[in-house]
Amino acid sequence: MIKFKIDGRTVEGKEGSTVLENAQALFIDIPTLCYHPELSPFGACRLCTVDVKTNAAWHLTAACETPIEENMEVVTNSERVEEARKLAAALLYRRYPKTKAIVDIANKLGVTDDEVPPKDDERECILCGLCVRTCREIVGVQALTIHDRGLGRELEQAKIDFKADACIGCGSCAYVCPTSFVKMEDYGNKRVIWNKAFTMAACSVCGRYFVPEEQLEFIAKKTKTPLQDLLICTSCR
Amino acid sequence: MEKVVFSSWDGKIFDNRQGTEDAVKTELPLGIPSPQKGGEVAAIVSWNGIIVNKPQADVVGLLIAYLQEARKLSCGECSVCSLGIDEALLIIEGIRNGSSSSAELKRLEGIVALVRENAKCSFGRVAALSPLADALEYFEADFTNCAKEGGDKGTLRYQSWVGAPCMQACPAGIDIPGYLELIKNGRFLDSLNLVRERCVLPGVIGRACTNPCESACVRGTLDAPLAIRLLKRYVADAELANGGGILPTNEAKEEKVAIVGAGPAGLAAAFYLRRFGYGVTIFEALPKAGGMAAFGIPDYRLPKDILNYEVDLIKRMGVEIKLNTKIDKLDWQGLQASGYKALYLAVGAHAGTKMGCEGEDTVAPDFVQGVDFLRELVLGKAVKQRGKVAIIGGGNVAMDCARNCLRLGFEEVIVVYRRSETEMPASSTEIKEAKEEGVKFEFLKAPVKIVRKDGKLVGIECISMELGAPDESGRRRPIPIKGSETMFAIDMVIAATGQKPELEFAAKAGLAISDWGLIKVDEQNQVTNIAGVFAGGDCVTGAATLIEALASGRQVALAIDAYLKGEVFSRLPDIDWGDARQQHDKGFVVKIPRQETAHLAIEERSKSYEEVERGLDAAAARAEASRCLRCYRLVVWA
Amino acid sequence: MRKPVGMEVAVAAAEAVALCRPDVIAVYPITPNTHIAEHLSEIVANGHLDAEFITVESEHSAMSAVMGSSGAGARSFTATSSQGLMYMHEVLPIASSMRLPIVMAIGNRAISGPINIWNDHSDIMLQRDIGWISLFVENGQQAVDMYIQAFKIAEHHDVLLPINVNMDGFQLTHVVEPVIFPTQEEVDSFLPVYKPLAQVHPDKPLSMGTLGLPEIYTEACRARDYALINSKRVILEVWEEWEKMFGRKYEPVTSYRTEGAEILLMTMGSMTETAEMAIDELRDAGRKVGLISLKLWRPFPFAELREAIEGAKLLIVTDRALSYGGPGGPVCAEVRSALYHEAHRPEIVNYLIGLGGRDVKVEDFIKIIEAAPAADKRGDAYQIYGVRE
Amino acid sequence: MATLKTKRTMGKFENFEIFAPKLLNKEEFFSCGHRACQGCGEALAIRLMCKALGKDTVIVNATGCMEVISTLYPTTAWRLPWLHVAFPNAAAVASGVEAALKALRRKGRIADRDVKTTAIGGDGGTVDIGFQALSGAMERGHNILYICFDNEAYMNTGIQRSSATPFGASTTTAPSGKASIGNKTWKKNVPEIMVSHNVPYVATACHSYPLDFMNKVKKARGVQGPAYIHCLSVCPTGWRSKSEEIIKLGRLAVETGVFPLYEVENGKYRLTVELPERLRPVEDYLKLQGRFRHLKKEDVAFFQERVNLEFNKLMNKVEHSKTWQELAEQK
Repeated sequence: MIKFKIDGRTVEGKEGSTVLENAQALFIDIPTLCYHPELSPFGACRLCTVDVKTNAAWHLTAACETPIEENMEVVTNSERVEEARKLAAALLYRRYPKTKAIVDIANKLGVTDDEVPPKDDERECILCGLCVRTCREIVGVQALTIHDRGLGRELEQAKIDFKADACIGCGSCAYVCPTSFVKMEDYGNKRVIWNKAFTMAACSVCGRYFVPEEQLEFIAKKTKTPLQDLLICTSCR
Repeated sequence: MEKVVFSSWDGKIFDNRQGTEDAVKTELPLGIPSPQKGGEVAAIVSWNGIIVNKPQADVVGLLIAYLQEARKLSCGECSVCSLGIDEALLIIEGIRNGSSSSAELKRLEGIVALVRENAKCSFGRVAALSPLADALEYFEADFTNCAKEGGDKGTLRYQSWVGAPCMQACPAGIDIPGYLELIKNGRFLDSLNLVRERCVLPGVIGRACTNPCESACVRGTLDAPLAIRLLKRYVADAELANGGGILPTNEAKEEKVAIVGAGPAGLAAAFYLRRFGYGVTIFEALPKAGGMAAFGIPDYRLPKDILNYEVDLIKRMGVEIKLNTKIDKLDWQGLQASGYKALYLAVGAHAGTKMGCEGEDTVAPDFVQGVDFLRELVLGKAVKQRGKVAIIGGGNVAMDCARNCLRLGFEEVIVVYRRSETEMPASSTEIKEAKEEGVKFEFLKAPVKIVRKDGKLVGIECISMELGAPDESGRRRPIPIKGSETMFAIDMVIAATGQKPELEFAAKAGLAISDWGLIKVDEQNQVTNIAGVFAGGDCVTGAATLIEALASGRQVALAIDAYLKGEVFSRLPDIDWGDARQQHDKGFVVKIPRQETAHLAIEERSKSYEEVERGLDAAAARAEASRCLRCYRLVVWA
Repeated sequence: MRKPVGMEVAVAAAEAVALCRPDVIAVYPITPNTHIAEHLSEIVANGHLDAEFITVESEHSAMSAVMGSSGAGARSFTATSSQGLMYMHEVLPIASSMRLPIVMAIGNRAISGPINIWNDHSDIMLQRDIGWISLFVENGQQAVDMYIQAFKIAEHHDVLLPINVNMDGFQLTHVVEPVIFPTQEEVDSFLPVYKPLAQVHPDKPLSMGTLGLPEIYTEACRARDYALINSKRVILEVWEEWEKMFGRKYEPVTSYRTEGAEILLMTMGSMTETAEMAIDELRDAGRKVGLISLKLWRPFPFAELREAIEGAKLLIVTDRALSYGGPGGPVCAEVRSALYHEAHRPEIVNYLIGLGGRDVKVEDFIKIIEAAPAADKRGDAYQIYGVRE
Repeated sequence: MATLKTKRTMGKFENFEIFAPKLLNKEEFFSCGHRACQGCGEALAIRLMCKALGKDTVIVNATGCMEVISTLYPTTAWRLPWLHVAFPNAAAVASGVEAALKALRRKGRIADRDVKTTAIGGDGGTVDIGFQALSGAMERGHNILYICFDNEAYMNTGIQRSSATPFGASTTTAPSGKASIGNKTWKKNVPEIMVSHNVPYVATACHSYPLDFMNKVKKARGVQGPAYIHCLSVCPTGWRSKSEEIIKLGRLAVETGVFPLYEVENGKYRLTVELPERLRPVEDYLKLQGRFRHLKKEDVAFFQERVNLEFNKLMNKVEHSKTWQELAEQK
């Protein structure tokens, strides 16, 4: 166990656990947008900002990706912290004024229209990276990546890259997407996601279309089970 | 040299806009860099401060330019950096074209502070908006004037420079943060292609590079530098594992270029020239392409199939490599007659240098030059000698010889070096591994005489040294101690004290040779005293590293391209942007241990030529790559 | 000495409750306690009291709601009468078993059939065995005082039991009386903010109201019984503290002109003051009579009762509820069993009076006292006064 | 039926086979070791509910199986604060808890956090004896979530008939016999009644669609005000079915249209679960349950007709209902 200070309280946390995990266990409310307990931290939204003191210097940092250290001091509720969160939220709000997830949290953090008159902008993907991490860490394929920018790679706006050939159509990204930017729709034996159409396999017992063929093949390969053994839906298993 | 009117370079404020400071002090104080030596630069806006040389310089315009460049570098992963830049742009452009008031500056201040304090990567923290902070403090007047005057000033023509500590340290200037980020995102092949922009032998370099980038890595000051070399190796191996790739070429041009020497410099030039569409023929004296990469670096460091694969890729681009064709007589007219419009000499430095000790002129199988020894091993010439072997020298060639000898089954392998271990030019890993494998070292000793008994070498007489004042190389000069001569009983001696090119053929052809025995070229465009004949690599620079050779190959390719297009080629000046490692406020950086890679068991090594260092796996590579702090730095000037 | 104000007692009770700063109030209207609910909601509506006022859809839900709020650690109050109290009955014993310090005002009223909205004690007497503390007030001032005391008693960590304070419907709730209010400061110092021993909250999760198998049910009953019996100690302490602060004395059993009395009259609730006038009249005529009144109904004050009847030859117990087919009134039944083992116990007669709002005047008490010596004194005998045969 | 087909397949939360469940909260608030029957659908549903609610929750439990099996003094299966008073009053107790938390938070006597009060009860405690308290609490607009775990009879007391018992089911108080087919009435549609209370969020759910159920609970938790979820919970004991078939039964209930899964958000009806193009015959569902064993062909036929009717009623609402906002803006 690691001893550290949070908002003046001296507490103990598991080695390797993050500031955010510990705060949540202590019911300390820290806003998050790109955080998911089952996924690796990403530090994208900067809304979980806290003030951390290690070796004598205070730094603002994202609680989600900051592991606790012995004798570390954490402040989650100072004016400086709240100001930083609010500013970050304001920037997001300016960019995504129509996205509910953003508007809600921005309002929660006290962002108002008169401070930041929202631009008229329909963009919905807020680049939280949840889908990317889910695709990689939970599903184990890499159909989604952040299309990175950098020297000589002039891309107007950062965006999510979809590798159609890698996608198995499981829909986990649609499930995890906080803004329902990632849409998945089933039409009978067709499923459409990221504008890629999948043919759904029918349950060999009840005939319900229950899963994309690609996904079955993927699982079959992964678990080394013959495909036909997987052709039974949860209702009929 | 410009007069400096204002500078906040390195956070040191120098403000002479009122003209109070006297002229003398205004001559580039505080080591302020100058992008164009002697050239006219109105102002510089950089991650490290603002420099104004001309009072009327359009600082606001430059700031906008800076932000426009910055937004390309911002990865967009964290909200504050990319959104912050865009917001800042909006505000400043607004002020510039009068659509928003200078009251907005208050909000800008907040954003600048937020991004610098809270961005995810160190580009955001250190570069993205940094000059704005200075601007808001010292150039508020300029903003308010803009606001007053209003109206668009029109876009301003500017130049920009992007670097990073690692990129600045890399002779080839590879976009290291760029390809690391691509690895992090699992885009391995994209990453490899990015590497190939500057480094055509990633598999080779990923193994045999001296990786100066790693010693410049900012993380080195926090926990441990990134394994940049191993990551390059990983993406190269990943392509190979995927069954290999192909290198793209452009539509063919009719001009042909001849290259002498299929070493790294030659291959690199061939690659770029071919990519520009030129026909390329390489003449190689030896039966294998690769130069020092093929004949200098043993298999346990660089398995030959890796080199062969990468040479093959270049061949498949349509580059013709004529092996076993030594150019004894350089016939430029003849080549031109057969359609070659330019010639590039990259013959390398394959001859050993003299040690300056008695009896080194008698060439015999028990006394050889390191480079020759290594070459002949590769050519499969058996080594009969056994017993004790002494290797003279402290460079990588010496290490290669020594470790080879162990594998050849010599009883004892001693490295004799005239300075102490700290001065050894060989890479530290080389020395470490050599020691692990059982190589013995004799420091502060220099051979004075090779002793023979009825023809057979029986030993060397060495004199002990002490270290004096540092010489021009910065290393402490060794001084012989009178009367300290001692005799070592030795069965074979390998001299590895340095290499030089063999340039008789060039001299005969009328090429200018320097006193150092190197080909003279114009440092701007690499052309020799004969028009159309270019030179580069070791034969121009003297024995250097692989990556330097690749870099020079690229430079020459660009120069030849310009020459064939009838343009004047002038390379971007290497601007000294100060200490590559300096990085202001790193912010809070989570310490993450460096991914370590496996090595062949020590007892196994002497038995075989199997590769000693193992590569990273995909997971480790991603984990390692995501340690990168992305220390991009940006400069714009006009 | 602060000046008394004239006020309807129900309203005064509401004012007193408001002085206690309850957090949650849930009341369902029923005559005659409606004025308490109405006035409290008015106080809340005017912003003079910061509390959640839940306008529940039934008495059952009223009691359920305050059990919920009390369980969550809030000072909780409700009020009802008669049928409403009967409707609550299901949950009342659960409140005491969960040790929830709820305060309930009861405007006592006869229970239906025939339907009758006027005053007697048949509603509370039917709730005798629910494990609550039960107090009776005799006038407006006592109402004001006892509601404030009630919270302090209930919330004491040695008690933590629900408590009902009984006021006779109409006879008390709807009459205007002079009352003196303590100041808010005085109440705040007498009754600090409620600190729950346990509360349902995520900060310290716990399960309240779990299932008790035969293995522990008996013990649970025993525990609750002890808690109720031991609460008397705290009640006496609180009354003592009150006397020190405000000079008004409260006892489980109050004796009025009982010195050397041979005949004792016993009353509960608003009738006590009428009875006092009867006693005065007879005493002035030189008769050896006295009055004892019961303020604490549960826990039953056995010791105090025995003390109070020392030396009396005849004890007349009045009851305002009838235990049909039983030994008469429930109060008398209690008194008889309390005195059964006393060596020198008075003879006991039981009079049932004032049922369903039937008026009882001074002369009625005199008549009873005159008739009592000749009345049937067997254990199961009782007289229903003024019944028209 | 083309339009219907598309309408029927607007599932966003459904059909995430295999992977999405890995994203669920690993923390357990309804711990193992309780005394529920083998294959108890209600216990499963409660476990999922707790995961979706998270730890900032107070549970108010009506008397019933769940209270009995999970809190034998001195043990408890609950890692959430839990309160049980009686059978008919879960909603009333919850309104008290909610009021208290509101007041104490306002007065700074508890942490300034949004703690959700959630009342749970079986069908008896909800649609019969607890109905008045439920109606009152919903009508008063307390910020509480009420979840009814409907196993379609008084299972705790031994499978007596409730007003949620389906037509034709044989129960101990409505047994089938020569003169009776068992329960003669059609299941009371309580979600519909809740909609009429103008509750901003009403939904039906089933433990056999865990993600759908949990997403609905999450959604309802977010509502500032009352919310109601009616969760069909298979009871193998009372339905006389196989313990290992509860998931299947839940799915069949949905796929046959006997218990369609939908949500009503601010008045707008929406199917949340992808249904087969043609509903499966109810017989598939009935034949797996002993309580329907005695039904004759014509009974099943009647059952089927009524299911079709009820389903069409629902689809009609799905197709034509508008949100209150939309209706407010309507000229």
